[in-house]
Amino acid sequence: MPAPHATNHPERKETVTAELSGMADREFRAVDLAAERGERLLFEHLEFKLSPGQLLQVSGRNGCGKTSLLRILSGLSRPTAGEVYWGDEPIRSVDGGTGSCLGYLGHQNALKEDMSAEENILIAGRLGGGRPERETVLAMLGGLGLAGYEDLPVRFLSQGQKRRVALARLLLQPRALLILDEPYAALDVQVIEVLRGAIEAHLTRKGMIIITTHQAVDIDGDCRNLHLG
Amino acid sequence: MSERGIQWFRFTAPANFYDLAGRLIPWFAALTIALFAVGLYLGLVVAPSDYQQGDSYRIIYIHVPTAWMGMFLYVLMAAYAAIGLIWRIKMADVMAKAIAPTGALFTFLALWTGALWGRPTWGVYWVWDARLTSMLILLFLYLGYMALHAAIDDRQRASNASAVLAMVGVVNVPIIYFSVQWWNTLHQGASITVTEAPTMATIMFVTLLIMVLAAWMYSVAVVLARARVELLERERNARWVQERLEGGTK
Amino acid sequence: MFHPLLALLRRDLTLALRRPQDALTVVGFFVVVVALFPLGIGPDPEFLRSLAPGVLWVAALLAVMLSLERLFSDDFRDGTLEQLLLVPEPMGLLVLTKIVAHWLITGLPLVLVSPLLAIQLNLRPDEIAILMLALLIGTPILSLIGAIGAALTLGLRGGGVLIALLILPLYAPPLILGAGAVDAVMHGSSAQAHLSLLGAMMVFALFATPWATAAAVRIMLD
Amino acid sequence: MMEFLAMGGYAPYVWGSYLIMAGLLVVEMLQLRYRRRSLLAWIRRMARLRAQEEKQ
Repeated sequence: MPAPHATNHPERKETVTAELSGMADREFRAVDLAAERGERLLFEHLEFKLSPGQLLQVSGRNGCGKTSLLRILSGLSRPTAGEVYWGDEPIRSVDGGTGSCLGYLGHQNALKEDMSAEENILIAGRLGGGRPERETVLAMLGGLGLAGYEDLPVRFLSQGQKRRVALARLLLQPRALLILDEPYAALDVQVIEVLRGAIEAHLTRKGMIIITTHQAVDIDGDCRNLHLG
Repeated sequence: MSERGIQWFRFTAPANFYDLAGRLIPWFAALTIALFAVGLYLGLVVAPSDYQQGDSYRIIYIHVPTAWMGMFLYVLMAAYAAIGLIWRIKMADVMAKAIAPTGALFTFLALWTGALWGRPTWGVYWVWDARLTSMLILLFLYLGYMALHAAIDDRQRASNASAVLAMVGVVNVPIIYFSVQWWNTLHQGASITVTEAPTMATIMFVTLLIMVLAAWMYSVAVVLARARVELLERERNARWVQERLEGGTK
Repeated sequence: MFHPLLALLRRDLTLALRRPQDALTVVGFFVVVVALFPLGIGPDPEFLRSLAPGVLWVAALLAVMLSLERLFSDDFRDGTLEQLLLVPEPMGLLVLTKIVAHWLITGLPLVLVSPLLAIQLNLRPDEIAILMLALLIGTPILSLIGAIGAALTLGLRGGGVLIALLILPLYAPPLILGAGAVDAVMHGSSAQAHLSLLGAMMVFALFATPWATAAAVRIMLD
Repeated sequence: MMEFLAMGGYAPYVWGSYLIMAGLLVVEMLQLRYRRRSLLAWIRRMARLRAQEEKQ
C-alpha cells in the first residue's frame, strides 16, 4: 500500500469538484407552494427562484414548516398545491428521479450503525451511481476531523461525529443542489468552519444550496433569505 | 366537454356534494323501504316453498343480495380509492372510506345467512365451500382496509395507504376465488355444492331482483350519509360547514 | 459490485451477517411452531403425516410474516429509506432488491431446514423433495406480497399485528397451492399442476408487487 | 299466521337470517345517526368558543 504517495495530491480536489452534474446551469424554482400538516396550513403561495451559485437560507421559528418545505423541495413529499421546478421540468418527473440533481440531508443521519463510516459512504456513493474512491473518502473524513475513526462501526461514534459522517457522504456526491436541514446541529466550531468552506466552494463552482439553521453563519457568496411563519 | 368538466368539478367540491347528497338520501331511503316491503312480501308470503328444501330456501332472498353487494362494494371501494390516489380527488377518498363499513356488513351478512342456510341444507353450519371461504377472506380484506385507515393519523396518508391496499386486494380477489375453488374441488369432489334451484321460477327470479335492488338502494343511501358525516369531520373548519350550521341545516 | 442495485443487495446481506440472530430467530420460530403441533394433536404417525403439508406451510407463512416487519423498519428508523427514495434508480427495483436480500436471509433458510421437520412429521423422501420445491417457489411469493404490508405499516403503532391482518388473507392462494402440491404427491398424483400455478403466481408477484410496495413506501414517507 | 311464522319447521334459520339482517342494518343506521349528531354538536361548540374568543 503506497500510502506516502496518496497525501497531497494536487489533482484530487479537482476530480471531486469537476463532477458537478451537467445540469448545473438550470434554475430551481418553487411556484405557488402550499403545505399542510394534519389540519394546519403551514404556508401557502410560497414562491422563490434559485440560480446557480446562490444560497437560500430558510428561517423561522420551530414548527413553522421548515422541514416540510425542504422535504417538498427535495421531492420526498408532495405539496398540497403548487409545483417545484428543476429548469422547466417538475422536480418529481426529472429523469433518474430527484436524487440525480440534488442531495438531501435531513434530521436523521441515514447511517447504518453496524457499518463503519467508510463503508457507509462508499455504499451511498455506489447507490448514487458513482464509483467513489477509497482515498477520496478517507481524505474527506480526515478533513472533517474523523481521521482514525473511519473503520469503526458508526454506533461507536458520538452524535457530532455521526453528523460529520453524514455531511461527508453528502459532500462527496456531486449534486448541483444541496438541501441541508440543520447541518450545524451537534457540530463544534472547527467543523462548522470546514463546512462553511465546503459550502462556499460549492457555490463558487456554480452549485446551489438551500439550508435551514438556527445560528447565523455568514457565508461569502450570493445569499438569499426566506422567512417562514 | 368543458361544461361537463365544470359539472364534475361542482360535484366533487365538498359543499356541493354535501348538499346534493343531502337532497338525494331521502329518495334513496324511500326507494329502499318500498323495495324491501315488496321484496319481503313476495319472498316470504307469495313465493311458493321449494319442493326439496321447503321454506329454508327463502334465505336465498337475502343471502344472494348481501353476497353480491359485499363483492360489488369492494370493487367500487377500490375504484374510488384508485381515483382518489391517482387523481388526488378528495371526494373519492371520502367515498371509498364511506363504502367500507357497509361492504363489510353485507359480507358478514352473506356469511351469516350462508351458515344458517347451510345447517338445514347440508347438516352443518359451515362448510369450506369455495364461495363461503372466498367471502370470509373478503371480509378479512375489508377489516384490513378499515384497520389500516384507522391506524394512520394523517388523513391524506391514511387514504393513500389504504387505497394501495384496496387495489392490491381487488387484484387478489379473483386469484383467491379461483384458488379456493380449485382447492375445494380437489378436496371434496363435487359432493357439496350449493344448488340454487336449477330452474328458477319466475316469481323467485323477480323477488331476487327486487331484493338486490333494495340492497343497492340501501347501500347508496347509507354510503352517501356516511360520506356526508365524513366530509363534515374533515372540513369542520371550512366556511361552508359554518354557513350551513348557522343556517340551521340538518 | 458497483451497480447500485448490487451495492444495495450486498449492503443488506452484510448487515444481516453482522446480526445473524435476526435471521436465526425466524428459523427458530419455524422449528418451534412445527414442533409444537404434535403436542397439540397427538403423536399418531399417520395422522401427523396427513397434516404435515398444511402444518409446515402455515408455520413457514407465519415465520415469513413475522420477519417482514423488519424488512423496511430499520431503514425507516435511521433515515436510510428516505435516502433510498433519492437514489436515481427506479424505486420498484430498489424495493425488489431489498426483498431479494430479505428472502435470502429468511426465506431460504426456511426451505433448507424444512426437510428436517418433514422427517419428524413422517414425510417420505419424494414428498420432501416436492415440499422443498414448493417452498422454494412459494416463499418468495410470501416475501413479495408481505413487503406491501410491511411498507403500509411503516411507523405505525402495533404495526406487527396490523401486518398480519393485512397480509394473511392474501396468503391464501400460495398456501393452497403450496400445501396442495405436497398433498397431491401424498395421494399418488402429480404435483405438476400445483407447482406450475405456483410458479406463474411467483412471476406475476415478481413483476407486480414491487411497484405497489414502492408506492406504499413513498406514501408512508410523504 | 302460526304457519307462516313456523316457516315449514325452518323458523330458526329463516328468521335468524332475516331478523339479524334487519337488526344489523338498523344498528348501522342508528350508529351513523349518533355519529352525525355528536359531530354536529361538537362542531357547534367549537364555533361558539371561537366566536367568544373573537369577541374578547
